[in-house]
Amino acid sequence: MTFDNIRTICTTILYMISSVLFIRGIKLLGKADTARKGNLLSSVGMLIAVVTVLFEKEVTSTISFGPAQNAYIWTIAAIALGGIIGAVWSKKVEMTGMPQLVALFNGFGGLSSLLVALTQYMTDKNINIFSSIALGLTIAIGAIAFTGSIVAWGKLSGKMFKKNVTIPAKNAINGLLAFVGLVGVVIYALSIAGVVGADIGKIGVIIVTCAYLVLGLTMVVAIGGGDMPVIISLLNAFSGLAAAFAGLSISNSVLVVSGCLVGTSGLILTLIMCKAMNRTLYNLLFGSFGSTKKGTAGEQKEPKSMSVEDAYLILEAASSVVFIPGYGMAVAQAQHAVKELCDKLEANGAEVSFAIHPVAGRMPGHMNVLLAEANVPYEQLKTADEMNPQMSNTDVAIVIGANDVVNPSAINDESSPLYGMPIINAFEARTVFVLKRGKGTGFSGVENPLFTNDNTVMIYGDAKQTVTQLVSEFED
Amino acid sequence: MTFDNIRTICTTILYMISSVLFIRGIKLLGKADTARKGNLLSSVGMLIAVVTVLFEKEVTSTISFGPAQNAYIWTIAAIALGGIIGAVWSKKVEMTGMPQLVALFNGFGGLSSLLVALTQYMTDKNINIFSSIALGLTIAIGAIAFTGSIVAWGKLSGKMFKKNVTIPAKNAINGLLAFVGLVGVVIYALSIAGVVGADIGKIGVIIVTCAYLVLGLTMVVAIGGGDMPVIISLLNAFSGLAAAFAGLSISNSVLVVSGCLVGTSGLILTLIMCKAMNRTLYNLLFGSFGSTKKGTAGEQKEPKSMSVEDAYLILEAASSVVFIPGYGMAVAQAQHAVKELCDKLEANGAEVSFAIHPVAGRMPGHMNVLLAEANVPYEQLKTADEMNPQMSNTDVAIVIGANDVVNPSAINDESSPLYGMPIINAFEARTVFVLKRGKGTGFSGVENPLFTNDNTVMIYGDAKQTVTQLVSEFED
Amino acid sequence: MAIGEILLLVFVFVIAGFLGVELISKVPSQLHTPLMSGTNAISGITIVGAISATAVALHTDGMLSNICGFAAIVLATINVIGGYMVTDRMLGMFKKKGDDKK
Amino acid sequence: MAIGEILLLVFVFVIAGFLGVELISKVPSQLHTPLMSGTNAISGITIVGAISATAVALHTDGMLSNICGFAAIVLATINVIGGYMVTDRMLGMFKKKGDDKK
Ligand SMILES: NC(=O)c1ccc[n+]([C@@H]2O[C@H](COP(=O)([O-])OP(=O)(O)OC[C@H]3O[C@@H](n4cnc5c(N)ncnc54)[C@H](OP(=O)(O)O)[C@@H]3O)[C@@H](O)[C@H]2O)c1
Ligand SMILES: NC(=O)c1ccc[n+]([C@@H]2O[C@H](COP(=O)([O-])OP(=O)(O)OC[C@H]3O[C@@H](n4cnc5c(N)ncnc54)[C@H](OP(=O)(O)O)[C@@H]3O)[C@@H](O)[C@H]2O)c1
Repeated sequence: MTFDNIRTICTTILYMISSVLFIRGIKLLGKADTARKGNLLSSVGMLIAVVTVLFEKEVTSTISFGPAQNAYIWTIAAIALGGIIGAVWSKKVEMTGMPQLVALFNGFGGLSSLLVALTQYMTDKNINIFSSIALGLTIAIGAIAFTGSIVAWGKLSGKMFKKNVTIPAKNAINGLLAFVGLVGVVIYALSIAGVVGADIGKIGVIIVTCAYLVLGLTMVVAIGGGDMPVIISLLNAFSGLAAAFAGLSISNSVLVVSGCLVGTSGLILTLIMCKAMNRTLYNLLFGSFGSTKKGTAGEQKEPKSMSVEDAYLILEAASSVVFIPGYGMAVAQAQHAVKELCDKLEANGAEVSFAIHPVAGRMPGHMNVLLAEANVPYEQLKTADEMNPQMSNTDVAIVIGANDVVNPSAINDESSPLYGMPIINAFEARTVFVLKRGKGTGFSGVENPLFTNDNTVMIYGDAKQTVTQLVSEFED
Repeated sequence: MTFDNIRTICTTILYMISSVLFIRGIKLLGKADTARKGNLLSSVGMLIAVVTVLFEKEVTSTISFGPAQNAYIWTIAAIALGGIIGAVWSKKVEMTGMPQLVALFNGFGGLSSLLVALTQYMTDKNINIFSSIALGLTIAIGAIAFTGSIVAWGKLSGKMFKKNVTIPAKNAINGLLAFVGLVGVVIYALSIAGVVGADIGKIGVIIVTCAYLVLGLTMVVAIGGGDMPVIISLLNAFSGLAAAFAGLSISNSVLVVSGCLVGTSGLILTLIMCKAMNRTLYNLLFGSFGSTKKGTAGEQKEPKSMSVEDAYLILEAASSVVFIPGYGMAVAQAQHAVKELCDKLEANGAEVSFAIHPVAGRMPGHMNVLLAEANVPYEQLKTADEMNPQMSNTDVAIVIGANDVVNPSAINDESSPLYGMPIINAFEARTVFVLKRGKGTGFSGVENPLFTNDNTVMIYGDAKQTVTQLVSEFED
Repeated sequence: MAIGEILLLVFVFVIAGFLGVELISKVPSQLHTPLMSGTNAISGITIVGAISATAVALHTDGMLSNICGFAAIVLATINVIGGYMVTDRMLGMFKKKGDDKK
Repeated sequence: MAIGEILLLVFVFVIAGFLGVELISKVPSQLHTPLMSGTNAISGITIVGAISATAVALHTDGMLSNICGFAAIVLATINVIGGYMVTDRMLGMFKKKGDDKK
């Protein structure tokens, strides 16, 4: 057996081990108890894969070159640079900023695959038709994942593209871009097959790169910010696919396996998330956002409001209370105060639970994280499905900085952009307290008819302050 | 692109399609609604795979040979022969005979893999070390699947090996056989590597063949017939693995994929079945069966018995009745009569349900099939877990030809071979009717203390007759 | 066979193994027998190997290998045809229930 | 690259795809974000391709390809390191709950 054969065997076995670690990692990530271990396993798999590639022939053979062309020096420099940037960003991000950071990272991953394909295009002289098609698709998918993720990041962080741009004939334009890009791939493949010249092939590569970079932009820019978590998940699946195609084009098995795993598991996760928001992926991608009406503007009643003292009297008499937290609780960092109020109410004999909407806040699980931080026991956190049937037997529902997730238009106003989203039926409670600072709308920008209901009482002010005042009323 | 390249591409794509059909097929087989469709899909996959191999180079190149060496003639003849045998057997088997037929088929599959490996051994001149190891393992696993399945078939059909042979130092002998066989594989691989001569390699092949043929026998012959369904499932996983290794040795992807799918899904199914019978796989394979005691032989009370007329009077007064069917109902083909009795009881105002034990009868799901045939609605069939908590509120439990699955020794007699198996707690009912022909024991051969309980009444006679008489009592 | 191909086959083997584990999770007990029998039919895929090995054997002299190959095809076919038919019969029995339910 | 190897890679691709589908089934909604972020880190596996492509680029002249490759490694590393760390931080927050529960 030659040295090269032994090398191939060893590297393949190591890649296999790392693929298995990714498989186990993804599996464990899907369960609450084991998720952290799953993440650890998959990072070990990544480490093994990176170390392994350093022993591949094309890398080791650069040892003999001067330092300016030694792959180890380049690689270590690049990893050090990237590692520091990644570590710093992920350390200093706040919780509410996490989804957009994930989007940004994902964009980098897509761009990286795109650059890998371009580098291979520029240097690989022995490319065959098959690899050329894979290379073209890597460019396409990497590009769309890149610009799409950047737009998603901009929308979520509020830095860019905040407005939902309405592109006329969106689907036609996007379809055209997708088609033109694929023509570029075909042109490039034909140049490799020798049917057309290398210059024309170059044009093909440029076409696909540009078309899909633009496509990522036009596709995502027209989608509302509320749908961004789903879009990020979809783009994540894309960047996995891009890695898989890059693997096909440079013929690397671990890229193929793990990229494809991410691609399909990401797609499934996307569908699961769509279902939680009662959207279809088709509607989200191809539906027109333009028809947004700001609710029925007709009879605009003025919401009633109440002082904290009066609210206290009602709360004291309540025997069942449901908290419905939303993004405002996160902004006000009111979770600890809420927990205190919960304790007071329980000491007062009331039955207290929390109704957690799957998309309350700005990322899935946002409320769970905050309330866990404030030591609210897991058993008290109920899902919308568990809570809604009991809502009509609830004395007081306290909506803390939530808005869209309790908007009854989602149930009874077909013209509302929220229509069809499952909500928490706060309006069914005997009395509804809404704690918010003013008349601001929620993430979707849609007016909330709940606030003008007869059984709804607004308690204006920062959520944390209001709740703290309620707690001190109980203490007196 | 050469013709051979095009051929390789087409065959691989077809194999891929057939692998995907197997994957979907197995997935669908696991759900009640889609199981039949899953079986159909996987059979289409098989058809595609078989047609595809007929276009492989080694097959097409025999066209130029005379009829005596034309692969198509041989193949079609063999398929016709095997197809007829398979079709006839599967058509004429009775339901109770199905598990042993599956075992027999499985043995054939294992033997086929073994023969494939031997054929390749005799003819393939370009074999390398890797293939030789795969070939050796194919022989080993195919052999164990073959003899093991034949023994399982013999035990289940009662034709052979019915007695549980106790092999002294069973585990040591089996371990030795397994080890010796592996040494045979190594010897053969060494001969391919050129370390030892081809003659010695031949001895290696003979050693592994014989050792694992014997191992299949010694392993399974010592296991009780009641555990056979689990063993068949395990051997099924083995024959899948054998096919996968055969695929590795002749480098055929569809064999590798589908063989390995069967191997691991079979293993998981085995574990699921073990759990349903409250056994561990380890205990089943390596535990000693020798210590079987026939219950406590001490104070042997005589069971009380009752006439059908007296039983009728009790039944007429009962307001809740549970049927517990077992193998005897299948033997007596009493399911239709039971359904009639069930209708009479319900007309009489009683609440009737059926408690179905997972291993009642002679194959998993046996009772479900029979009662479905008799149009008992699905909702009336309860599992042991659902039924047991309500058993103490039941007026009459009617045990119809069941024995082991209602044997309380499984709960309270640690020395019983049944100890630990989940049972249906018939003994907790206010009155227990046991319908059986005489004093025969059940499958396990263990005495049943339930029969001598104070609240138990035997109604001797063929189950169908007894039930029919009860029905006519109701009609009068 | 190139070393790269062999290794990729092993890769396929490993991944297919994990897939097999995932495919079967919670199976109701009445499906145990059909599932066993259905996957048993799939393990008859060795028929593809048998046909290929027989064809190779027909290229060489030696009658023994031809006969071995022939027998391998026959046995695998019994496994395949019998396996699928028995499974279908079993599942057909369950079907009755569904029909009556609706 | 031999045609056989390419085809086997495609095979690996297909099976891994099915495995990916099976791996994720019922995920509680609070795990959606960490799962997304964790698989996002895995998609940084393109770092392996980036290192390999950069090494190939260093064999040729053309500075542009070297820089492209370098940038690819940097970006993929950010994705990998950042992705794993953010995921771990998120999951760490959930952990508190578990600790208190016990
Ligand atoms: N969870 C996710 O994955 C995710 C991701 C992206 C988008 N989204 C979208 O975000 C929305 C979530 O709904 P949501 O009900 O949780 O929040 P929301 O609809 O965005 O409403 C938040 C409300 O909190 C109030 N608020 C802000 N700061 C406050 C403070 N310091 N004290 C008290 N109140 C304060 C605001 O009203 P004032 O200004 O009047 O105080 C606002 O109406 C949904 O539309 C969802 O689709 C969710
Ligand atoms: N389901 C599976 O997958 C499977 C497979 C293989 C083995 N097993 C084993 O089979 C056993 C199943 O338990 P089981 O309780 O269903 O059955 P069992 O323990 O085998 O008992 C059957 C009883 O039915 C009576 N019987 C036979 N023919 C009858 C007739 N015509 N009329 C009335 N009674 C009749 C017999 O007593 P008489 O002779 O006195 O009438 C016998 O005691 C378990 O031990 C299980 O482990 C199960």
